[in-house]
Amino acid sequence: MGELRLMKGNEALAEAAIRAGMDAYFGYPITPQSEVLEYLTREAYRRTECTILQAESEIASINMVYGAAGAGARVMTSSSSPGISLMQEGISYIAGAELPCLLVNVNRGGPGLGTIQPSQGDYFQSVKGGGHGDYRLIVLAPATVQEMADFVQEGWDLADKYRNPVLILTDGALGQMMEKVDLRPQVDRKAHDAPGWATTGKTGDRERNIITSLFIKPEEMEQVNLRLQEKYRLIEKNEIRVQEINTEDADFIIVAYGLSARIGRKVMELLRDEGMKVGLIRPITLWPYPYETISKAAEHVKGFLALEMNAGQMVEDVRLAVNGRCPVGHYGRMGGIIPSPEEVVDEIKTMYSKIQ
Amino acid sequence: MGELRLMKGNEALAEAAIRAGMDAYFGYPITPQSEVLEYLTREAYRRTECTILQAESEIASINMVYGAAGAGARVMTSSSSPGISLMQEGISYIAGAELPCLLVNVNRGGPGLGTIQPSQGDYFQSVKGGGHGDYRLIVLAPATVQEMADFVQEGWDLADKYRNPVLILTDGALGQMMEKVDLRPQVDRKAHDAPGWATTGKTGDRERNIITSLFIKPEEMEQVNLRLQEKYRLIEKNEIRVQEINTEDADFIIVAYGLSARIGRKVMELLRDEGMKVGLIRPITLWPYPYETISKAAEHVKGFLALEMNAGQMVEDVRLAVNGRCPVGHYGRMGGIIPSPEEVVDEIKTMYSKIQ
Amino acid sequence: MEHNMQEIEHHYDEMEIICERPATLLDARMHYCPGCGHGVAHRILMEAVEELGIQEQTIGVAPVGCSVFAYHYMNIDMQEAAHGRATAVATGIKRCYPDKYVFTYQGDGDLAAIGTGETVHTVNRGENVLIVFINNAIYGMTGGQMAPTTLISQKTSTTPYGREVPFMGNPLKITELLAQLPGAFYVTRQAVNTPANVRKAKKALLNGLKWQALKKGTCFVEIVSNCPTNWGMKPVESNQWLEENMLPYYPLGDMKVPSKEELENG
Amino acid sequence: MEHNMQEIEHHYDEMEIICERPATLLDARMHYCPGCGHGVAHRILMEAVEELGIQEQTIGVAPVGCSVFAYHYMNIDMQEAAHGRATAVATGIKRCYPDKYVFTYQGDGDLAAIGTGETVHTVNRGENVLIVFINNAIYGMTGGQMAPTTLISQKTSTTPYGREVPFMGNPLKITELLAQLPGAFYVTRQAVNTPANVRKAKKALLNGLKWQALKKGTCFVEIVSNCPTNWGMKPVESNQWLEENMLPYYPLGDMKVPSKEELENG
Amino acid sequence: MVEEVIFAGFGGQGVLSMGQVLAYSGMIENREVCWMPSYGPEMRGGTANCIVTVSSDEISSPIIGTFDTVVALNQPSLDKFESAVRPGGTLIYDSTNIIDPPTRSDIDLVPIPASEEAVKLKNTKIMNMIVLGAFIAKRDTVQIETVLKALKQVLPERHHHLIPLNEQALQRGRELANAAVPVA
Amino acid sequence: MVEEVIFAGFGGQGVLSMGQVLAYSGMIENREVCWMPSYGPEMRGGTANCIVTVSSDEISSPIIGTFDTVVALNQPSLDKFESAVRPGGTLIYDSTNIIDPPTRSDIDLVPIPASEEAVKLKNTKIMNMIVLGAFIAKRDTVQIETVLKALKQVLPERHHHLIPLNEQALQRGRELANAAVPVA
Amino acid sequence: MAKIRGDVKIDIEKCKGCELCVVACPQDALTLSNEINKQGYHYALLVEDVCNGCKSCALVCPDAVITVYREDRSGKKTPVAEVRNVTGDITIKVGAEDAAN
Amino acid sequence: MAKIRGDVKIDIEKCKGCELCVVACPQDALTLSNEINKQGYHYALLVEDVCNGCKSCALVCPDAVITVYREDRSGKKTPVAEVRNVTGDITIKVGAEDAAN
Ligand SMILES: Cc1ncc(C[n+]2csc(CCOP(=O)(O)OP(=O)(O)O)c2C)c(N)n1
Ligand SMILES: Cc1ncc(C[n+]2csc(CCOP(=O)(O)OP(=O)(O)O)c2C)c(N)n1
Ligand code: SF4
Ligand code: SF4
Ligand code: SF4
Ligand code: SF4
Ligand code: SF4
Ligand code: SF4
Ligand SMILES: [Mg+2]
Ligand SMILES: [Mg+2]
Repeated sequence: MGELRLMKGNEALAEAAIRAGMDAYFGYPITPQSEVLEYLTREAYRRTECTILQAESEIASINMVYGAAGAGARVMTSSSSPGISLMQEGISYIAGAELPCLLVNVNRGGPGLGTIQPSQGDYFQSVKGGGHGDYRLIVLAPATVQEMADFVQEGWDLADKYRNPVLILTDGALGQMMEKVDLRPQVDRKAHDAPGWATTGKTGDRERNIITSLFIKPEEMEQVNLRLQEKYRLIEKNEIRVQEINTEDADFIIVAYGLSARIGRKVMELLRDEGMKVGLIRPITLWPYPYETISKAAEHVKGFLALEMNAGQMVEDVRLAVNGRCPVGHYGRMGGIIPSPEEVVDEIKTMYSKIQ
Repeated sequence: MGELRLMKGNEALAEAAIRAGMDAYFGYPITPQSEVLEYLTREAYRRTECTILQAESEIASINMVYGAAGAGARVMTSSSSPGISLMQEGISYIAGAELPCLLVNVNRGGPGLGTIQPSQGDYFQSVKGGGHGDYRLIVLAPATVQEMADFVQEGWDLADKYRNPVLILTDGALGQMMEKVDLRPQVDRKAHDAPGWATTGKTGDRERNIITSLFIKPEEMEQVNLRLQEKYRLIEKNEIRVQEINTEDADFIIVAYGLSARIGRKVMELLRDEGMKVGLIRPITLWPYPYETISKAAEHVKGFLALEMNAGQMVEDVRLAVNGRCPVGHYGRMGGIIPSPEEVVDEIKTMYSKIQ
Repeated sequence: MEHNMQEIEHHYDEMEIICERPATLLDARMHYCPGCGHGVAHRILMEAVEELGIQEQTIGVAPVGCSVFAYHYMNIDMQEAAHGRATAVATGIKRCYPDKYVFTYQGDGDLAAIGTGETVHTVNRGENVLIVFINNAIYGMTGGQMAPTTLISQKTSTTPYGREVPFMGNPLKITELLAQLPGAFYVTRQAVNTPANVRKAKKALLNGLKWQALKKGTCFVEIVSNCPTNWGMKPVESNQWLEENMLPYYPLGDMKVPSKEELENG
Repeated sequence: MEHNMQEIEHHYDEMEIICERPATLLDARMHYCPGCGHGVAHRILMEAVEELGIQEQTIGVAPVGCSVFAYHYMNIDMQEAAHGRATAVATGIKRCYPDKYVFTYQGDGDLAAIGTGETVHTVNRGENVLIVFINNAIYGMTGGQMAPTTLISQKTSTTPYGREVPFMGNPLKITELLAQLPGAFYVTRQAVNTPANVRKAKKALLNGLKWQALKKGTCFVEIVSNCPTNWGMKPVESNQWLEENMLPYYPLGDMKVPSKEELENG
Repeated sequence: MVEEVIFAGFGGQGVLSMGQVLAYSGMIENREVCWMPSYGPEMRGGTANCIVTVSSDEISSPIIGTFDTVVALNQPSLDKFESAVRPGGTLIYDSTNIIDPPTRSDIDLVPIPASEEAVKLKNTKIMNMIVLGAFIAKRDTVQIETVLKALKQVLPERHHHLIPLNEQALQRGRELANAAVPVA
Repeated sequence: MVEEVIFAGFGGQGVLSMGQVLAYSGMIENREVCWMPSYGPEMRGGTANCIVTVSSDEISSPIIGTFDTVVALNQPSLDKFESAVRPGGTLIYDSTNIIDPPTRSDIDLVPIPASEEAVKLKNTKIMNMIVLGAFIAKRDTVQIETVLKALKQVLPERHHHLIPLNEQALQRGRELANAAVPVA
Repeated sequence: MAKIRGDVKIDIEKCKGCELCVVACPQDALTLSNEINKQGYHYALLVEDVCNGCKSCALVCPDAVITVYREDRSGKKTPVAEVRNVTGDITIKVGAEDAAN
Repeated sequence: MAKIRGDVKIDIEKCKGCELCVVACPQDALTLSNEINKQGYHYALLVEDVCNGCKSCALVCPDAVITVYREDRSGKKTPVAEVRNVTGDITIKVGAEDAAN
């Protein structure tokens, strides 16, 4: 085990990035994630001589990420909802050009300028594709400051393994709050060198490398799309991560991710105390989504509740997994409000009584 | 009836906008929809003195639309996939500020720069929300050049009725191809004047008007979100549009929209000729989605096939509607390729044989 | 000096008011930090609107920045623009209402970083709007990050060791750039740190607003301002720092003024 | 003149090649229209890379525009950037590989319209890259719409009655603006319409590339070019039109050149 | 009744407009019609084509892979689309600039020395109308009278003086088509 | 065991850091801890607060509406959060600048003349530590020794000379708390 | 007398105690109170009877809480202003009290 | 003889017949063929034996299809170039044929 600290989620993420041997970070300030850039400008260059650049905008940031990733660098950007929306074209390009990189969305309440308080309103954008075209991001949803740190290294490893952008979808509360975090040791930046496909200069011993997402001929473009889809099937096969608590004997299951999963866990405990057999499924990868896990559970439970800080987004994936075998409810708060365990308990009780 | 012409879809849409009394258009060129701006610069100002401005970018365009709509103008922008991705922040703002306006996406193949050929790869972005936060666009999917024209006026009417942005989701083929179109008569621009909430200058007789999507207090923001959700429920109740062909006696149904629906219809005819009871459901509004219609049909059919020019997007909504009652297949081509009726016929036959 | 704090008798009713809060500025507590220049800029802008008697024809566009809530204070129709897009929003409004008075009010991050493209092209098109540019050399709202206008070696939360030119470039004099564009009709740099400067700044805003009627191009008024909070200074100090550090790099004065003829054959 | 087309005898093997396609330019048919300046610009840029012997250290960034396929022709590592973002992409590459040679190749729509913000800030940061700016006063790839650089009263598919200043503003001289920025190290405007100009333009590209090694700021080479197809002219006419209409408004020459000292203490 | 045809050639040969004239004619005869051009940068390559469908029923896809008739105005188009003619279909081509003529025996080959004829008619621009005349002769998709009506609609006023010339071209094309013998 | 507390006051009164010291102390005592600040432009208003949870079990929500303890360092905070104290909970406040004292009778009211005391200790900056001392006395969430350890960790080196003073302040706060009598 | 007399009315509850008016006053007639207002700020007060109505304080006041008066020669009154601008009684005996300590 | 002799080799299949080389040639040695190449363009041809190897044509050629030669004084050969640059035989008897008509 490494080094125990009390840190903000945003700072833990930034510290973890330095330790994971990040080569470059490009970003633009926005509440509630500015601490990432602030922490990095304080700490990163002096420690590993990596590049930390405050870009003129999120659009510049994501395209700098494109350039650096295309040159084989271990690169990251972070922002919050409105800034992530601005990056959608760039993200689609990155996915199309199959560039490994790490994106972070510290989700705040929308739509529009909205509020800077925590939200999970960007689920659809993250997992169904907010940009144009058929592409997928690998989406990791931390629920603790510890995971804010851990998922950085894991995110980059996944990105490199599949040449695919990885998104850490978190929220303002997880970004701003301080918790214990156990930090991993520093990785040497030299440890990883640029992959063979990267544009590092065409040496005599190889053909030139090209980073592009343009395939003007439909036949070609379709081949590219098919290759991407194949890759996505492979990722769905290999990389689903999910946490199950008390699902074996459960006859009712709460499905929640990130901050909501913490509430969900509390709700589960409260209801278990009252003798109700409630379980929790926490998707850790939002894409690929743990349809299987939920589907299996649907065999023996009486109902599900999707608990989200939005108007009902992930609940569609739960329904797709359950596929009509039992009722799937949704409980959500919006606008930056975190549901209290008590209100969810009541919600489940009423739903439960209907099911009986 | 109006005036019969042979027109490109893009031009029919532009002509219809002029006739619908458009006050302003802001846009940026992109294949395959540049004809909209080109046609308007030729025709519009001289005929109705409306504003036609080529902006410096799609981001400028969508924010000009925001300003004009906020001032009560009947305004439109159009683009194609990458350009629409760039507009996601602006669209989220427009939805949050509840500004009525018309957006047009002449869908091309993605991800990234992709291809300029027709595609339906932006379905998720359009209906689930490509931007941040919980919001909805009313999405109209024309299948003919005639509808490219008709949906302009209808789109604006819906936008005004609900103070909500409306998106016409079409594709490169419908934009570029010429068909007969029956044009409606010219509407007088003076016919509609700015609504009371618009920022047209604070007269002594009223409080100042403010257009904003910012509600910093979570409690306030949640109220705004709840109001929006209420509105969305109302739209779902009132505005679903769907076309059903041969569904009564069908034991298998093709679900397809836009260009795919034309292929689907042909497929249906070919299969009917072979004595198979195949029907077609064509969602015209992609949001609100005709879950009900599909759900009803699920009562008596053996299976569904979602036919799309993408890797499988709308099929999720079909599954949500069918909710496990019978198998739902998907057939799609990507990268700008339009499926041929023949290949779909084969697909359905194999699927059909499995079902039996 | 030590004041012997004896009570003062007031005879307001025997006197006349010669200076008061303008009616165009709502009587609400502003959320700005103590001593923040935004408050002064708001007031003189609204005084200008009041004096020109154009409250009913004026539409303002608020930015994303500390002045995001300008519409809570200015008693006119207003729109809240996305970060950096205020001039595009203003273009949308003005093109539909060419005879109204439209202004944007933007910070340095909003106008000169993320909004650079919109700013340059709005001025290049010569949109007949007033752009009010509050340059406080920092991102105030988000907690004091580097702005394009942050001075060399100035410490901010994202330049903890000071702005280093090789990495972050030089402070951007966007106003000088914009003055080069034929679309610009009136371009000036002002400040609000002293009574005299406040008077001049207000005059500039008056011109910027009223000259819209001529439809001869964009009026651009930069106001060099402070951010006591993120500069980490008391308001009074901050104005001194502004005087000693900002003004030398951002000298006050007109960069482009309409000629007599231009103003006459309006 | 009337040529009496008698057959010419060639004795290539007795002669030496004094001018040929550079090895850095792949032997592929270019998709450009007949007489398009992009082809010349491609060739001299690749000649410069070859002559400097930096093919192995050079990374190019292609724009979205007719030159989107530059990477089909240039035999170096290349990235295809999103429309307008080439300089941001180049920044990303260069910041990770400060010792490589990085250039962008962009059209006027790409660099001066949608990419304005990235262009201005890349130069303001003084990124040590070469920006090659092909100004043909039009959007070539998308079929001839107005560009920021389209001339006054020039007809395009979106200015069917000619560019009107009151509505669309003046042609944007972005190169002049960028030359004002301290981050700019070398700024020049060239053309490729005559043999002499081609020679000069190539020299400029040579300098723009090799001066990156000094790490003293951005090199920016504008090349005034043609678009016979969308100008609706034969290639030869188009070069005449360029000479008579573009060059008066976009005069050729250096706008910012490094001093002897700057070049020496590299 | 349905006719699916592709017109292909170099840019500037007027392939797009001949397709439009056909589509417009079909419209006048109350058919369902659809005209779909190739678009985008491939045009930079100098080639252009359009697919026209004239039908008595609703038209499904505007873009198809095989055709009742292929009209090829240059060698590349001929090479590219010869194989796309449906068995029993028709391949009409400008024989003037063709080096390798088509070889299929299961389709009707119609060589038309259109460019040559156009020169004789002293206006190379109407080459496409000669070919269209041939098309009309071979495939009775629309009446030649309708095509003349359509021309009036499609041509901008300022070009109406060219209508007689176009008529002449259409007629000449028809004669050539009826006289045409495959070179194969 | 779980303690949920909110520290609220004006910016500059050190509410955020006193919360951090508590959280850090909890961590040293191997508790689960969570510190959540109010953030964003509302800070412009001049007020600041943070919620600290110290618990023996996993912590669910970092943001909650009612508290075991409310620590209010000014009138607005007192007005805003008095009602948020759970019945039987504790309300600690700086009585120096309070005009309208709290009125609830179902909770433990602990007025501490912290600002006044800080002046006496010749350093207004340590007012927050006096209050924290009171908190520790009233709610045995963490040991005062632990808090002193935590201080060493939280304070930057250059301020370590202030630790004795802070210790003094904590002790003083404890005394005051034990002596405190509600004004109500 | 010859000297022009002026006076100021300060909305102390909205005052944020930034002190800009204090330093701007050429007559050094203003200072910050020892007490704080509900917002927690030491507010500005007129403490010397030497105001000449030069407006400097009002011009630099970011919160627009200063109304400036001049001895009335025209006899014109504008009571509206007062109604709109003043909350609470602004003559407070801070100085005096202080002196008492 | 004194006059410097030059020559050009044109890759006619890649030539797009833009004619820029023709107008650029100070010796007026080039013209466009009457025939078209596979791309459909009338390609450039050297038709007067007056080339002095000034390179003007090659400099302005957008498709980089012109290789310029000079009478060899050094005796140096660079055959690689030819291999890389030439497709098909470029001496075609267009002129001659034409004359025949
Ligand atoms: C798209 C987007 N990016 C970033 C932000 C976060 N943000 C809000 S204000 C601001 C900059 C504020 O600085 P400035 O424009 O100088 O205004 P000031 O607060 O200094 O007056 C930023 C980066 C945002 N709201 N939206
Ligand atoms: C985001 C986005 N918007 C618009 C387009 C469409 N588009 C492609 S190239 C181009 C402009 C081309 O003009 P220019 O940059 O001048 O290059 P040129 O073709 O003239 O060399 C445009 C608008 C796009 N591909 N992506
Ligand atoms: S943060 Fe700075 S700019 Fe914002 S209100 Fe406070 S002082 Fe003013
Ligand atoms: S369209 Fe214009 S710019 Fe593009 S290749 Fe053709 S001539 Fe060149
Ligand atoms: S300037 Fe205004 S806010 Fe500041 S102290 Fe004076 S009166 Fe108060
Ligand atoms: S009006 Fe002038 S003299 Fe009177 S208080 Fe204000 S600044 Fe001082
Ligand atoms: S090298 Fe010079 S002389 Fe020879 S053909 Fe070319 S241009 Fe003419
Ligand atoms: S310049 Fe090149 S492409 Fe153009 S005609 Fe001459 S050889 Fe052919
Ligand atoms: Mg600022
Ligand atoms: Mg161009």
